[in-house]
Amino acid sequence: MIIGLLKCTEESLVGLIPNVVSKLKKEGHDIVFEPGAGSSSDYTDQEYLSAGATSLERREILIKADVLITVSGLKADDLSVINDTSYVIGKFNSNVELVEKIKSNGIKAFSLDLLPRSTIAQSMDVLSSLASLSGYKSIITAADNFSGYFPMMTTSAGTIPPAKVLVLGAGVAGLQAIATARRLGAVVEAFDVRSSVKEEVQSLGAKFIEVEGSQEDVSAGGYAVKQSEEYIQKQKELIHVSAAKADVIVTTAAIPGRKAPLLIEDRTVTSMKKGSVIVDLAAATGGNCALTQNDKIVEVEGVTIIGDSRLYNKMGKQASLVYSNNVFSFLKFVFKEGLENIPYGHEIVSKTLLTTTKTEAVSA
Amino acid sequence: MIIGLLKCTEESLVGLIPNVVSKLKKEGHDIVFEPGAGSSSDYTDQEYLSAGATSLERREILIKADVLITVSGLKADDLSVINDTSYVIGKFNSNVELVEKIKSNGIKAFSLDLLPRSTIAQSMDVLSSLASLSGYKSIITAADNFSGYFPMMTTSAGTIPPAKVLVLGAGVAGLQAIATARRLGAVVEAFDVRSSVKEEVQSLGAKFIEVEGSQEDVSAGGYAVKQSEEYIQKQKELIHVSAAKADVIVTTAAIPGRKAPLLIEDRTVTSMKKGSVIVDLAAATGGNCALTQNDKIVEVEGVTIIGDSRLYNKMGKQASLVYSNNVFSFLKFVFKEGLENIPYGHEIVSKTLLTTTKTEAVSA
Amino acid sequence: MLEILAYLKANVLAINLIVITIYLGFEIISKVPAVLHTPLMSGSNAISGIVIIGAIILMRQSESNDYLSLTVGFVGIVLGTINVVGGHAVTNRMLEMFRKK
Amino acid sequence: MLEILAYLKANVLAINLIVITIYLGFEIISKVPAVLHTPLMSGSNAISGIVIIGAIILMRQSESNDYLSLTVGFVGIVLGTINVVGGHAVTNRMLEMFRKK
Amino acid sequence: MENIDLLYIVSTVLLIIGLRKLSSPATARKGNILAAYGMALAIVVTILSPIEGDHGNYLLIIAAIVLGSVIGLIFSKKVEMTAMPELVSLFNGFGGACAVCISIIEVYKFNASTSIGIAATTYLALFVGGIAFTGSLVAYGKLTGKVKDWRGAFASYFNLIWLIVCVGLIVYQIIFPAQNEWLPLVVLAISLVYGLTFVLPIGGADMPVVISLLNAFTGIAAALAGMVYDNMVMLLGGILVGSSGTILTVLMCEAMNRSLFSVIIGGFGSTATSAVADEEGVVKEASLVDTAIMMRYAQNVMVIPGYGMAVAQAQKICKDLDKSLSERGVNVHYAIHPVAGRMPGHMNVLLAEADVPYNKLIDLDDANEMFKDSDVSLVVGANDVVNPAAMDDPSSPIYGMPVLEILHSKNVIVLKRSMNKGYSGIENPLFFHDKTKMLFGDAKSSLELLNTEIKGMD
Amino acid sequence: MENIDLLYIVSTVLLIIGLRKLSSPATARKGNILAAYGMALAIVVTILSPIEGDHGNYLLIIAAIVLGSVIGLIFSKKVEMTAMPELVSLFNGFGGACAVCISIIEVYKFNASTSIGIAATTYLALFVGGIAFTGSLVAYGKLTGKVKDWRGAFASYFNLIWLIVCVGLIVYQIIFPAQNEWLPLVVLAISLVYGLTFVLPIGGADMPVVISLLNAFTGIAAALAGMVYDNMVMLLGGILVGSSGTILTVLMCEAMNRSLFSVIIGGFGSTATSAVADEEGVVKEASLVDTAIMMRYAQNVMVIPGYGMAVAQAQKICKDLDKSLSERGVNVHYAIHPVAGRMPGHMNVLLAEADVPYNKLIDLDDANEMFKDSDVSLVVGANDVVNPAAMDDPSSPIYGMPVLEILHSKNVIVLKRSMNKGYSGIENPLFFHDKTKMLFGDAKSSLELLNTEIKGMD
Ligand SMILES: NC(=O)c1ccc[n+]([C@@H]2O[C@H](COP(=O)([O-])OP(=O)(O)OC[C@H]3O[C@@H](n4cnc5c(N)ncnc54)[C@H](OP(=O)(O)O)[C@@H]3O)[C@@H](O)[C@H]2O)c1
Ligand SMILES: NC(=O)c1ccc[n+]([C@@H]2O[C@H](COP(=O)([O-])OP(=O)(O)OC[C@H]3O[C@@H](n4cnc5c(N)ncnc54)[C@H](OP(=O)(O)O)[C@@H]3O)[C@@H](O)[C@H]2O)c1
Ligand SMILES: NC(=O)c1ccc[n+]([C@@H]2O[C@H](COP(=O)([O-])OP(=O)(O)OC[C@H]3O[C@@H](n4cnc5c(N)ncnc54)[C@H](O)[C@@H]3O)[C@@H](O)[C@H]2O)c1
Ligand SMILES: NC(=O)c1ccc[n+]([C@@H]2O[C@H](COP(=O)([O-])OP(=O)(O)OC[C@H]3O[C@@H](n4cnc5c(N)ncnc54)[C@H](O)[C@@H]3O)[C@@H](O)[C@H]2O)c1
Repeated sequence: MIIGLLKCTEESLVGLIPNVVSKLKKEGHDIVFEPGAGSSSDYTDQEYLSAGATSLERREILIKADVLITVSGLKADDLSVINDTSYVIGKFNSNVELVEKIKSNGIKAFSLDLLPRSTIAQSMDVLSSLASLSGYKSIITAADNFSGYFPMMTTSAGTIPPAKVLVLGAGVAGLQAIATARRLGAVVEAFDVRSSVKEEVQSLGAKFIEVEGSQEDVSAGGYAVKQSEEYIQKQKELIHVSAAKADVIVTTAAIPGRKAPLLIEDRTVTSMKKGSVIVDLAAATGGNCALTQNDKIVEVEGVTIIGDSRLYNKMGKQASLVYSNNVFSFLKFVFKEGLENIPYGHEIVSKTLLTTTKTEAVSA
Repeated sequence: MIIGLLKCTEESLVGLIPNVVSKLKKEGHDIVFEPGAGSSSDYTDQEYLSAGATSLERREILIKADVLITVSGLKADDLSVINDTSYVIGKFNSNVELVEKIKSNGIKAFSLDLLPRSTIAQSMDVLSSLASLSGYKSIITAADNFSGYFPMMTTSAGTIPPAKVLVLGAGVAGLQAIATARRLGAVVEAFDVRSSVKEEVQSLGAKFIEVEGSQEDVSAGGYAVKQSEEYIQKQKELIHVSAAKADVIVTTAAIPGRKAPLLIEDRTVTSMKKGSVIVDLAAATGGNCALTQNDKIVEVEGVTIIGDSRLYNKMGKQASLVYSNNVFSFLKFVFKEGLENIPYGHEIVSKTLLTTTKTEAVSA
Repeated sequence: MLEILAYLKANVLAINLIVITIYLGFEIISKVPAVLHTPLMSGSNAISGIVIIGAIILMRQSESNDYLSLTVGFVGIVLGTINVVGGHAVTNRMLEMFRKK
Repeated sequence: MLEILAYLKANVLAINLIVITIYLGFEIISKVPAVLHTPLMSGSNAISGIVIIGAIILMRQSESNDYLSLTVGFVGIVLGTINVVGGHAVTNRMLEMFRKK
Repeated sequence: MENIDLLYIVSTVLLIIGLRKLSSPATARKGNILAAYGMALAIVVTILSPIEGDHGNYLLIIAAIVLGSVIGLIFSKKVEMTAMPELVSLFNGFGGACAVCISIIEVYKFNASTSIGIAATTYLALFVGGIAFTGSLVAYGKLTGKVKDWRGAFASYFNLIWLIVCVGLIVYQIIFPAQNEWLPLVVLAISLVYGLTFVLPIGGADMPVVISLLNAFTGIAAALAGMVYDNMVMLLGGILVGSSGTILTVLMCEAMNRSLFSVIIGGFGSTATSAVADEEGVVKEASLVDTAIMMRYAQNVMVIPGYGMAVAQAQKICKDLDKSLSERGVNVHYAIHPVAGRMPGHMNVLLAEADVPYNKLIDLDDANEMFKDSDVSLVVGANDVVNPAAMDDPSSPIYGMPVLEILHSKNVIVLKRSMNKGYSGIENPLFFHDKTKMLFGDAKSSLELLNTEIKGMD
Repeated sequence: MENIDLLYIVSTVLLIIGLRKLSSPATARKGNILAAYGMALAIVVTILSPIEGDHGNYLLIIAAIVLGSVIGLIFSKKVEMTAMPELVSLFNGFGGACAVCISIIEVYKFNASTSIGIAATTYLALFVGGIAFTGSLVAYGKLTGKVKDWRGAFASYFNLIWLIVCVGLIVYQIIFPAQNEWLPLVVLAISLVYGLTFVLPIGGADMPVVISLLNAFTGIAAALAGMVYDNMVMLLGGILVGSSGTILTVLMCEAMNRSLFSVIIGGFGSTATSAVADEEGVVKEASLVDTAIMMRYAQNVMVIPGYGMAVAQAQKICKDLDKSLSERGVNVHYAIHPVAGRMPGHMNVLLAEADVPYNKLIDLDDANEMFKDSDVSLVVGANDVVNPAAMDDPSSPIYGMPVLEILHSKNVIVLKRSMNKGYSGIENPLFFHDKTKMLFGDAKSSLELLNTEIKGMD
């Protein structure tokens, strides 16, 4: 089949890196790519050509390809051009408008950020891969913006205590942040509503802040659910106390499909030391910190607040690598028996396929 | 005695932090400070006031204080105002012009960057303190600019090998860079002309690249000396090979009073992978990399080159803390018997005092 | 009672010997790693075949026409030898794995 | 030669006893940690004072007017007792430090 | 030739040193061989030395020895590695039988001049030998599965009665030393029955302890016979086996966390069964010691860390174990599954913390290549990532996911705390596989125990 | 009373068990006490048991025992901890002298009916006892510094000649057993001289080994005397001391890295002197064992890491040692000097790598407060940062620099490879201080050895 690689201008990622292109080529697929597809993530057209892909205009790709690969970049114009029979793979779910349009246009698009968080799906799980990068980067960025050392230092110019890092929300990104901060020698505390996370946090050598009385819902598939008022109050108080002592806070708390929970209030920020840093990875859905501004770095009373839900974009090359590997696994899974025999019944397909109704998808 | 704290606009450092001001206060000194002295490093005037200092105009401070504390900021106009009897403490040596003017004006200035690198002087050694910060920061900045992970990661989206870090010049900054990179999980190689450094490098778990036939001079007091042509050739070749494989290079090689040695040539940079990062801490004296531009970040064929000899300025608060502690130790040492009985004979004084001739200093 | 004491006193050397040997047996084994429990048991079982000495003496002392003694003695020797030879051989096999690679 | 063999054979029990006791002595000490070398030496020195038994027997067997024997025996007992009593006491002091805190 | 029996001393010393060396892994083989020399020497000396009332019978003796040797060798060569304990038990029974043979004959030689001491000793030898004989046979039967556990409600009473009756008879015989045709036979019969009733109620799992105890019995019988014949090497060899066998029995009980008392008197040791049955099959528990030996003498060991290693914080001790093994010439690697743990790179973080060099970390594909060469795969708190259902069970929710194919390795040891499921909540057939043994417990403490065991091995 | 000497068996067993327990730190005290009981029992039995040719003399005997006990107790209570080896040596000499006393008397009791065996045995007891006697006295003299090393060029020839002469005389006496008034005295004289010439050439540092060897001699003398009197407890106790003393001697040599041969025959063991003299004073070397004991039984231990720890990469093993000590109830902290190492925070990097918790790291000022409570300060490859010259020698280039004032702690142990200087290139008077002992060698291996030793202590 013909796989088309589209350039994505929204993020500095590319859907397939040259390396993966060669692998697909070896499996007998033809790959066409939009010139400059990899430029934002340091892959040249030349590399794509040597990997065996053919360069084509975007429009032509849209028409010719059986499967179109992108990241989150799909323009409204594109939709009308795309063939009925072709599939689109990307991550669209955070863009509500686009999803609506895709659905209304009847495009058979797979949105990888809708994958179930099951063991079998993990090799395609772009959320995990990218969250891991963001988590790592959140600490690196925080360290770069923080005006002190992370590790403890006993020097002739004074003993410098280790930085205190607080991680709120210990999902994939949060855990990676914990691990990275610990590597750098910081003292780390973490908090999450899901109590199973406690063990995971401790397994990384960090302290877990416990708030009693959280609500959990196994049916949420590992995701967090909304909490009771009383709980939220207790949690806020505890977080406030820990945050005021922290040098660096990384927040990653998210509830899929909802506004991010507000965990750090104004008063907490103002009680923090000057030179402290907050990295809010939940910025895109409103932020876990009241003062976060999405995709901006603001300074409030000496505290730097970085609002960025897509920090992985700062590591475009690496991010593209993991993303393409995920896409590759997804392709292998969905099209293992060709374009015609897609396992619609499987969770992986049914959850990611953006179509108005399921029956439609099956009949398609 | 009256200690005057000047605001320094050249660097985001302050000569005394409020904490140290209190300590001086307790020892019976009066401290006057220029408003906004600490603003660039996150210390407010309010904090100075509560520490017991008095706010004064710069001019008045220059006139009234027995000892003036600054970092590197001393303006030409200031010089004429400063009293014959007062002392100035700062770090001026990198500013040749200023040093000349200080000397010609007969100002009794101590430049702390001229301190001997002896054990006893270490608690005043601002070069060490700041180099340590720069070394740490060089890795943090490199990591922030690098498009990959530092640690090895075995993930479902592929196994990501650990980053390769090359440190050239393993003085204080270089060693700290090695330690920090190792903490983050990178594989580190290092190189220095001084062979004693080999043991130090290995003690931090990094590999030492050996080039045979280096010249050393014990009389240089631990500093490096200029090397033979043949040696430089061999060294260049070895570095070229290692550098081409490296993801991150931190260079710190310096020879006091000379241009920094050129260790990374154009061809080396172009042979590096895209997305790699070079941090050149020797930028101020010409840089160890041919393409470095001082105080700039440039990108050459996908390689980010950060030229910054004063990275510690990015950690103004912490840097001010260590600097002030160094100044405090220096004050205690030099003025332990008051303004009149300065131990001129001691290395620490004689090496740092900027005066035209030694005899003059002694007669002063 | 006195008789027994006298008997013991007469055999004081033997008693000393027995006591010390018992102690030696304890001492030798008291620090054996668990790995060796089975092979040691096996080896010590082979040593317990020393009872064959008795069977040999029995045979040597039997009249050539005392068929009962001869038969029983013969069986005793065979059984004892199996214990000794088989025991050492099987112990050796168990210990093969400790051979230096 | 034969005489010696016969002598040995007559004393086979004693020889066995001696051999086994020697072996036991080796065995007991062979795993001692270096920490204990000195106290052990001291304790074992105290035990070597067992020679005092001989001195006591000597005294008991001396005629009451055999002043030489009595004197030498007396000195022997005194010296032996010093060895025994002093030895155990000093060993005990050395071992004080191993007392549980 | 006159004084050849002085060589008994040499023989005794060889036995002692042999036994001593047997108790340390590094010297055990040598010890066994030394003991064998000692034994051979003793036999030769016995044949050659002058004795009272010698009638020769050398041909018969030699024939019996040859016959016995051949049978013994055949037995020992043919036996499966796994069937060795049975065989030892059988051999021990033969030793006991030998003691029975000689003492029954000696009893019938008693006459008026026989001292009480000798009489008592001979009867005791008969009695103890008899118990060792049938007891060992029962143990053999149990180990081979031919004899089932028998738990008569009155088992211990029976035993008590036999004991009393028998001691009574012996005392009677000694006090009234009139020749009694039937008495020795009765004693013999009782001792044989006693052997049966003694071992029958004891659970199969406790058999090794019982064999060790019966071995001590044989030793005692030999020592008693040695007294009867006034033979030093028999006496001392027998005592040695008797005392060391007793201690060994106690040690074995300790290693199994049981008391000797509960094994013997309780008689109901079978609660400590080592197999847990499940709908999917049977789970085999590994013994610490076996696992330690297996690893110590392996060429290649592959460690498969999973989330459990993180939970147990077992990374450092795992590195220590690695070090102990490496120092002993074992190659240790770590197979890192991409989704092991709970975040990407989780295992990397842990192992970096423990300073495991990067080149020991093998990723999925390479690891799957390497398993065929690994003697032991040690799963440390991993579950889903080693689930073979992903390969061979199309109905499994993880079917098709690449997993670590550790069943290609020769042995699999799994360290986890229970039979609980992993993150994905599915059953893992690996745990029920033939090659797999489970070592239950917190991974950290299991690894610590393994490490201690391995270090103690030389 | 008739059969009271059966109790000798109990006494023997007590001695054996006592000696056994003495060889493990946890039971050593109990062992000593058991052995003392055994000894007391033996003495009581000897006094009470019926013997041939009994003349009583109880008063004298008791008087002698009381006198000896009092003297022994006084000696042992008064002695300084450090002077104990001397005392042991002296005691051992007394034991030897006791053997001499009895055998010289017994020799003069020989008559025609005396068997060759007894005669030879008695002479041997005399000879061996004599050597033990004077040898021990010389060793005592050397340890107290009263006797200097004597290195006659022909020392070993002398010894050989004495040996031959003496053996010759004994053989002569045995073959021609005519009563010879002077012969026993000559043998005695030779043995006494032999004791002198045997020990005199051996270096003072080797004295502990020599004492142990002489102790074995006393044991052998006791055993020989035991044969003479046909006394079991003497025989067995003596043999026990003889054999265990010999092994102990070998072990002590091993621990000192010397061979027994080189100690005895070489005679010139004094090359292994433990004190290095220097213009500044004398450096004392610590023994591994003493250090281990000291740390094991300390309340607080302070570790002072320096650049040497980094060079040796000893941080992990240092953490292991910390763990071993902590498990045994010792508080371990790390005093971090601001300029330790070669870059700011060097020690932090190392200790973080070894996962030492932050709260164990004490900085300069706090550490200087804590030293007075620390029983042992363990300097691991630090030098300049613990140089007291900075405090008290105004001429020192580092005078006035704050340093770790470790001399406030009770003991200082320094781990380094040599007497080399540190970064600043100045001499360190700490190393010559009374409180300080040096443990030379790579810090990593020294720490490893210490750790093994400490772990082996229970
Ligand atoms: N890597 C990622 O990014 C990521 C993220 C989220 C989820 N996951 C999922 O997590 C799973 C990872 O697989 P895995 O094999 O590493 O782990 P797993 O399948 O979750 O199994 C872990 C096993 O460790 C055992 N364990 C827990 N604590 C232990 C302790 N203290 N000592 C000994 N054993 C202990 C548990 O058994 P007992 O309770 O019986 O001891 C459990 O069965 C996959 O299903 C993966 O999809 C991965
Ligand atoms: N912290 C900084 O920023 C910095 C930077 C530059 C210089 N310095 C200077 O470095 C010095 C630091 O003091 P320090 O006490 O840490 O170190 P030091 O004074 O340099 O002494 C280190 C000692 O460690 C011993 N050593 C080296 N390798 C060893 C090994 N493998 N095993 C055991 N011992 C070993 C050496 O003695 P042997 O050779 O006898 O073994 C040496 O005497 C100060 O003078 C300081 O001013 C510090
Ligand atoms: N099966 C797999 O292999 C796999 C792979 C990746 C992730 N997962 C699972 O998916 C789940 C979600 O991971 P994610 O990182 O995408 O989560 P996410 O980005 O949706 O949320 C991040 C974290 O924020 C937490 N959170 C939500 N509300 C909070 C509040 N009010 N206060 C504090 N914390 C709050 C959540 O519990 C979560 O841990 C996790 O359970 C993870 O283990 C599974
Ligand atoms: N006494 C003390 O306590 C103390 C404190 C701080 C530093 N020092 C010593 O001062 C010395 C200098 O330290 P610094 O960090 O200020 O040095 P620096 O900044 O002057 O130079 C940095 C490093 O670059 C190296 N270098 C020079 N030319 C090179 C070339 N051509 N190729 C490769 N490397 C080259 C130097 O050897 C040096 O290690 C070191 O010896 C250090 O140990 C001592």
